[in-house]
Amino acid sequence: MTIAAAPAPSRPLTHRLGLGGLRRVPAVVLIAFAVLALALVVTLFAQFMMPYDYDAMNLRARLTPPLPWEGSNPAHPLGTDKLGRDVLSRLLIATQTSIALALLGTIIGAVLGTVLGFLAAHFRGIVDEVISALVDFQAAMPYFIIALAVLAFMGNSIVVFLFLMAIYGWEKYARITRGLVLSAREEGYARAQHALGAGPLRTYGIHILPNIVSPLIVQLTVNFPDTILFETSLSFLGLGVRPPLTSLGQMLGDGRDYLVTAWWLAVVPGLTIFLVTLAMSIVGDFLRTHLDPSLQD
Amino acid sequence: MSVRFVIVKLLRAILTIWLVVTFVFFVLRLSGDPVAQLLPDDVDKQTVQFYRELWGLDQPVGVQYLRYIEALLQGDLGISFRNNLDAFQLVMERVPKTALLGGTALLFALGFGIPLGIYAALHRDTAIDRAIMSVAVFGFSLPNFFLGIMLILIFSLQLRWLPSSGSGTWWHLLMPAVTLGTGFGAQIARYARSAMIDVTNRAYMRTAEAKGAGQTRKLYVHALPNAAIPIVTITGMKIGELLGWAVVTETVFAWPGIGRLLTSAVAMRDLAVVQCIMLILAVTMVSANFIVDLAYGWLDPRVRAQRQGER
Amino acid sequence: MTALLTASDLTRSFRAGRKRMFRPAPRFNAVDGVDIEVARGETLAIVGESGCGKSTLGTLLLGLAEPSAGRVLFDGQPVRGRGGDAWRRMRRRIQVIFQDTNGSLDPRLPIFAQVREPLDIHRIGARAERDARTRAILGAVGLGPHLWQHVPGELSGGQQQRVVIARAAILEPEMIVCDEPVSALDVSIQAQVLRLLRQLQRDMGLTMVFISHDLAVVRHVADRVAVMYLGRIVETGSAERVFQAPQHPYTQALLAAVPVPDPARRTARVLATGEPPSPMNPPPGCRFHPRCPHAVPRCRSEVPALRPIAGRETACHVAGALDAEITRIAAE
Amino acid sequence: MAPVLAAQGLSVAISTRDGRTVTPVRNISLALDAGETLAIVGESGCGKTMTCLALSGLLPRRAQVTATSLTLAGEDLATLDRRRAREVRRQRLAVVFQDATNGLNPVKSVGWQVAEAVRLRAGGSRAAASAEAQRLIGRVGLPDPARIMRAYPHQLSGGMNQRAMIALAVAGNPDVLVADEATTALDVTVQAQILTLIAELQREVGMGVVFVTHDLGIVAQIADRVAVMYAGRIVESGPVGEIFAAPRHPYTAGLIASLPRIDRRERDLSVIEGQVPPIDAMPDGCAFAPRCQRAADDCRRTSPPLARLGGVHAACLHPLREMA
Repeated sequence: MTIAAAPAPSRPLTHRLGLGGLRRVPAVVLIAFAVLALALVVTLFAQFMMPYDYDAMNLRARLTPPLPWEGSNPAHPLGTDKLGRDVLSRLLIATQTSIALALLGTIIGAVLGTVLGFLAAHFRGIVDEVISALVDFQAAMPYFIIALAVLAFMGNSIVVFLFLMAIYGWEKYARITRGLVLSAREEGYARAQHALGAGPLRTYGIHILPNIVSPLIVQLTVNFPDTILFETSLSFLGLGVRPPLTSLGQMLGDGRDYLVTAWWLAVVPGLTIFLVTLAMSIVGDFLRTHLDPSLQD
Repeated sequence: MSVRFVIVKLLRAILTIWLVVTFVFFVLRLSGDPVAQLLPDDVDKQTVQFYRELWGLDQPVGVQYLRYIEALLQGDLGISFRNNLDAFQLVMERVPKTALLGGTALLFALGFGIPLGIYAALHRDTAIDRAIMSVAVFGFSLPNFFLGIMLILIFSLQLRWLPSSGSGTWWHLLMPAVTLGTGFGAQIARYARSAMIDVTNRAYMRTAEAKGAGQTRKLYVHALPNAAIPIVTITGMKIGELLGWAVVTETVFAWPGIGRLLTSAVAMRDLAVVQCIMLILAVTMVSANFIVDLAYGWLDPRVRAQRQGER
Repeated sequence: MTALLTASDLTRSFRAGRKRMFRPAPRFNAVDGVDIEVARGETLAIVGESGCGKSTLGTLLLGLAEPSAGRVLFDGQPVRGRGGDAWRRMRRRIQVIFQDTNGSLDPRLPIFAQVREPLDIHRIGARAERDARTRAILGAVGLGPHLWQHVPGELSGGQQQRVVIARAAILEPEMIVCDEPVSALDVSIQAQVLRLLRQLQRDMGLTMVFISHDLAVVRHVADRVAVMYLGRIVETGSAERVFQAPQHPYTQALLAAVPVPDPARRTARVLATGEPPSPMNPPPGCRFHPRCPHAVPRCRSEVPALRPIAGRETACHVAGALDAEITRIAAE
Repeated sequence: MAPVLAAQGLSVAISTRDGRTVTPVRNISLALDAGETLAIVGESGCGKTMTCLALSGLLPRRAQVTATSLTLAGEDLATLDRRRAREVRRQRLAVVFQDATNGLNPVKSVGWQVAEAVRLRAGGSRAAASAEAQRLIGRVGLPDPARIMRAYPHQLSGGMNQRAMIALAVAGNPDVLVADEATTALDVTVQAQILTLIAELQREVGMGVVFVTHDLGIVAQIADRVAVMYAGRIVESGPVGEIFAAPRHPYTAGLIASLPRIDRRERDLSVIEGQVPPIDAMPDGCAFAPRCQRAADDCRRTSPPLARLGGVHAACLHPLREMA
């Protein structure tokens, strides 16, 4: 049904950049943004924020519960663990590790996927066939489980882990980029550019790339929670980040053994993971409807 | 459905399985000597050599691979290093447990996700729609290991209603299935909602309305058969993810399925068992995709026609 | 009159359907052995229904696609120039206005920058001069300064079409190929755009190839027409002759089917039965014969060539005979 | 004879997502006699499709349709409740849309969809409906009806799907057929066939046809009476002959003059400058005034009512004179 498509009245610049209606951001989204901002601050400055060294043991103050509970100690607002280490300090460092890893992994994966998508769309033919086959293969195999096996056998290497996280999800960017570039080339402005005599570099750099950036950013926000969950799950199983390093998943996995005696060791990192992924999902949903209404599932 | 279609699908399935198996094989071989891992530190060199020869690990990797594939084609999946049992049997003993857990979780996810998503779509932009979708966002943001732990804390440790680990009774199944199904169900609800909204905006729905079809008829006869197509697609695509989460869930609840077996096998470097599990998982995923393909043909006459070679 | 653009025996084939194992993919000719000449300063219209290959022919004439056979010469030079430089020089001389205005504009860039872009691409003039020329052409197509910093989505369809026209005209090309330039527009806006095109043509001495399915619009703009059916030209000649007295049965059916906006003349008639078959699987012989009311057995087997009949060229076995018959009956 | 379909003071208001209300159709009146063809003509955004959806009861719920009266086959739909009104429309009124290929359900066979329409409108057994569907499919000129019954929309061309849509519409002999741009997506030779088909069926069944289109050529060829819409209002209506021979409203006259014609070559088309005002920024007074060469100060203040002028009705304060 066509509800009279009147010509759009002129709009301010924020609208033109696709940021229309940012003034009417719902409270939930604002809170989510705040949570993410806090997480980012922690990621950047955890070392300066933690009250104790995250590895400093204090065997006389083991398993202190967090603040409002009986037997708590204001010096350890989130309590201490089995070795008397300060949970807050550990949480800050763990958050830093988890988010930094997920961010790096997501960005590497996004760049890799985008580049491969561009290559597939530009060269077509055999390049396209190979890249598309890789995309299909990636989507058709139980990647998490394979990653699990690889990690277990390759051992305690943060490089391997990062590599696996980057590979996770690249195919989504490749698929989106390929589709967008192809449609721009086949019937869109890229064809018009060609007719004007513009070279491919100009067309990609000035026209196509800026136009596919917002769907890619949306995909980034959609993928980021998945990547965090990927990291935390593997670390939870004891296969990703391992001591002496710590991450949210690793903390949670450790804390699981003390559920009966010290529930906070599991709940504190678990809740943190939940809050970060929830905030990211909310922000992602918001960006998806405002940056790119065409990209619905 | 044409023979050609089946053959192409079959070839592609075999290719996928072969790629997974090969990839896993080489990764496992390139990551150090499993014998050293399995035997106590103080055994003498002769014992090590004995086991290396016994398991064929003294051969070059290429030879090992050819032998492995040869054995695989004869249905021999090797012997577990740990307890000298047939790896395939060891794995198959665990399969029913995982199938039970995965199947229940899937039913749970679809049974809640699809109706809720459709209900939300039909009441688009109302309070109930927003409520359902908010719950869905919570649902899939909730890491399932955390959900599992919370459930154990509340229902096992605090209330003492449900057992926290193991299997055996239906009570044992309840928490793991809910844990595994929640995130999946939340995603299904979102996809079902957008599929349904897409369908209700289509021109043929207006045609049905113009014919004078009632609400029920429009929903069940006209909208659902169309909305089912993307929902089936997404379900098939997400089966792999579900399997991954099953490993985590089994660990949380000490559920004796192949996920638990896998985590213990990788910890012990039990090559044959790990390879066997990977093979079974790959076959499962490929079969799931095949079933989705079949469902496609059944649901969508456009696909059916394409397969019969029409234009 | 010298031909500015000459195309001979032009063919463009596409893959029909999917490739099968051990068998080459079936192919079909979207454009099948077309000869065309366009004289300097004239407007040649290519008309036909959907799937007749007129848009494909347009991209071949522009040099945007490689023909499977035949070649296109523009002012004596191949239109698909060898090497980047020759290609770019040719782009300055031939421009295009595509059917989908909205799709052919960058949705993110203000229109001023988009209209100036051809000058940037071809490095014409200094920055100030480019801006001046852009302002001039935007004024000439009737887009006021208050619109210049808008993005295409904020303009109406007619305004977008003006942007596209300005972008094509700013290079001062010798020829413009217009592919359905007004078919998405409302009648009142269509008239505005047609007037603008005509003005530009007069002012710049443009040669135009005008591709359209709308026969009334074609009649309004064209000096000569070529009527296409399933990849082939079935009739071509001066617009006046073809529209006054069409010779090919397809042209006759086409013209008879157009509703005339005059209730006193209810003349719309159905002269062709059925629908055009798929271009992937065209009938043998004369491709129009299954729908033709005058078809004879010969039409089923023998492909008719274009031949001069009544002052234009027609590809029909019976056309001349019909003509003669009518003349004979009229004489009696 | 009472008209088979009549609307008095029909308006459509839609609340947009950001809380404003727009009125794409404002206070229009129409009447259609049995066997007659009424053409509603106008450019995009003039409200003709909204009018057609309002008549057919197909607007979404967030659109409010108001009318002094809206009678279909003797029953005033404006006074009936929603269910009963739908019942009357189902029996009496059928609709054909522009895009037939998307208008048919892709997962159901064509025969099933036509038979469903037969059963919904006329009742009867499955077998009888199926037989009737096959008869209708043959009647609308589709070759090999038995095969088409089993075919799916994607297997047929646009023209064939439009024929199937017409079969579906005329099932059970409705009193009124509303056709919204029913031939716009088709090639001109196929369009001519479809127009002929609709005219034939109209004669056979004796139904009234409301034909919504932007194409003045089609209007001239098939309409008995015409309503010209601009910016949500009817600006001129009357018998087709008089409207084309002597339009009284400057917009109608401008529209006819700006049309390229197949039957003669004109050097220059006359042009209506400017464009339709956006729906949320309608000027006070006559909506056409900003584009009208005859507009005076009073046009910008008062909105002219539709008034009788000779053989036609026109909504203009300074109408064109009768031409010779």
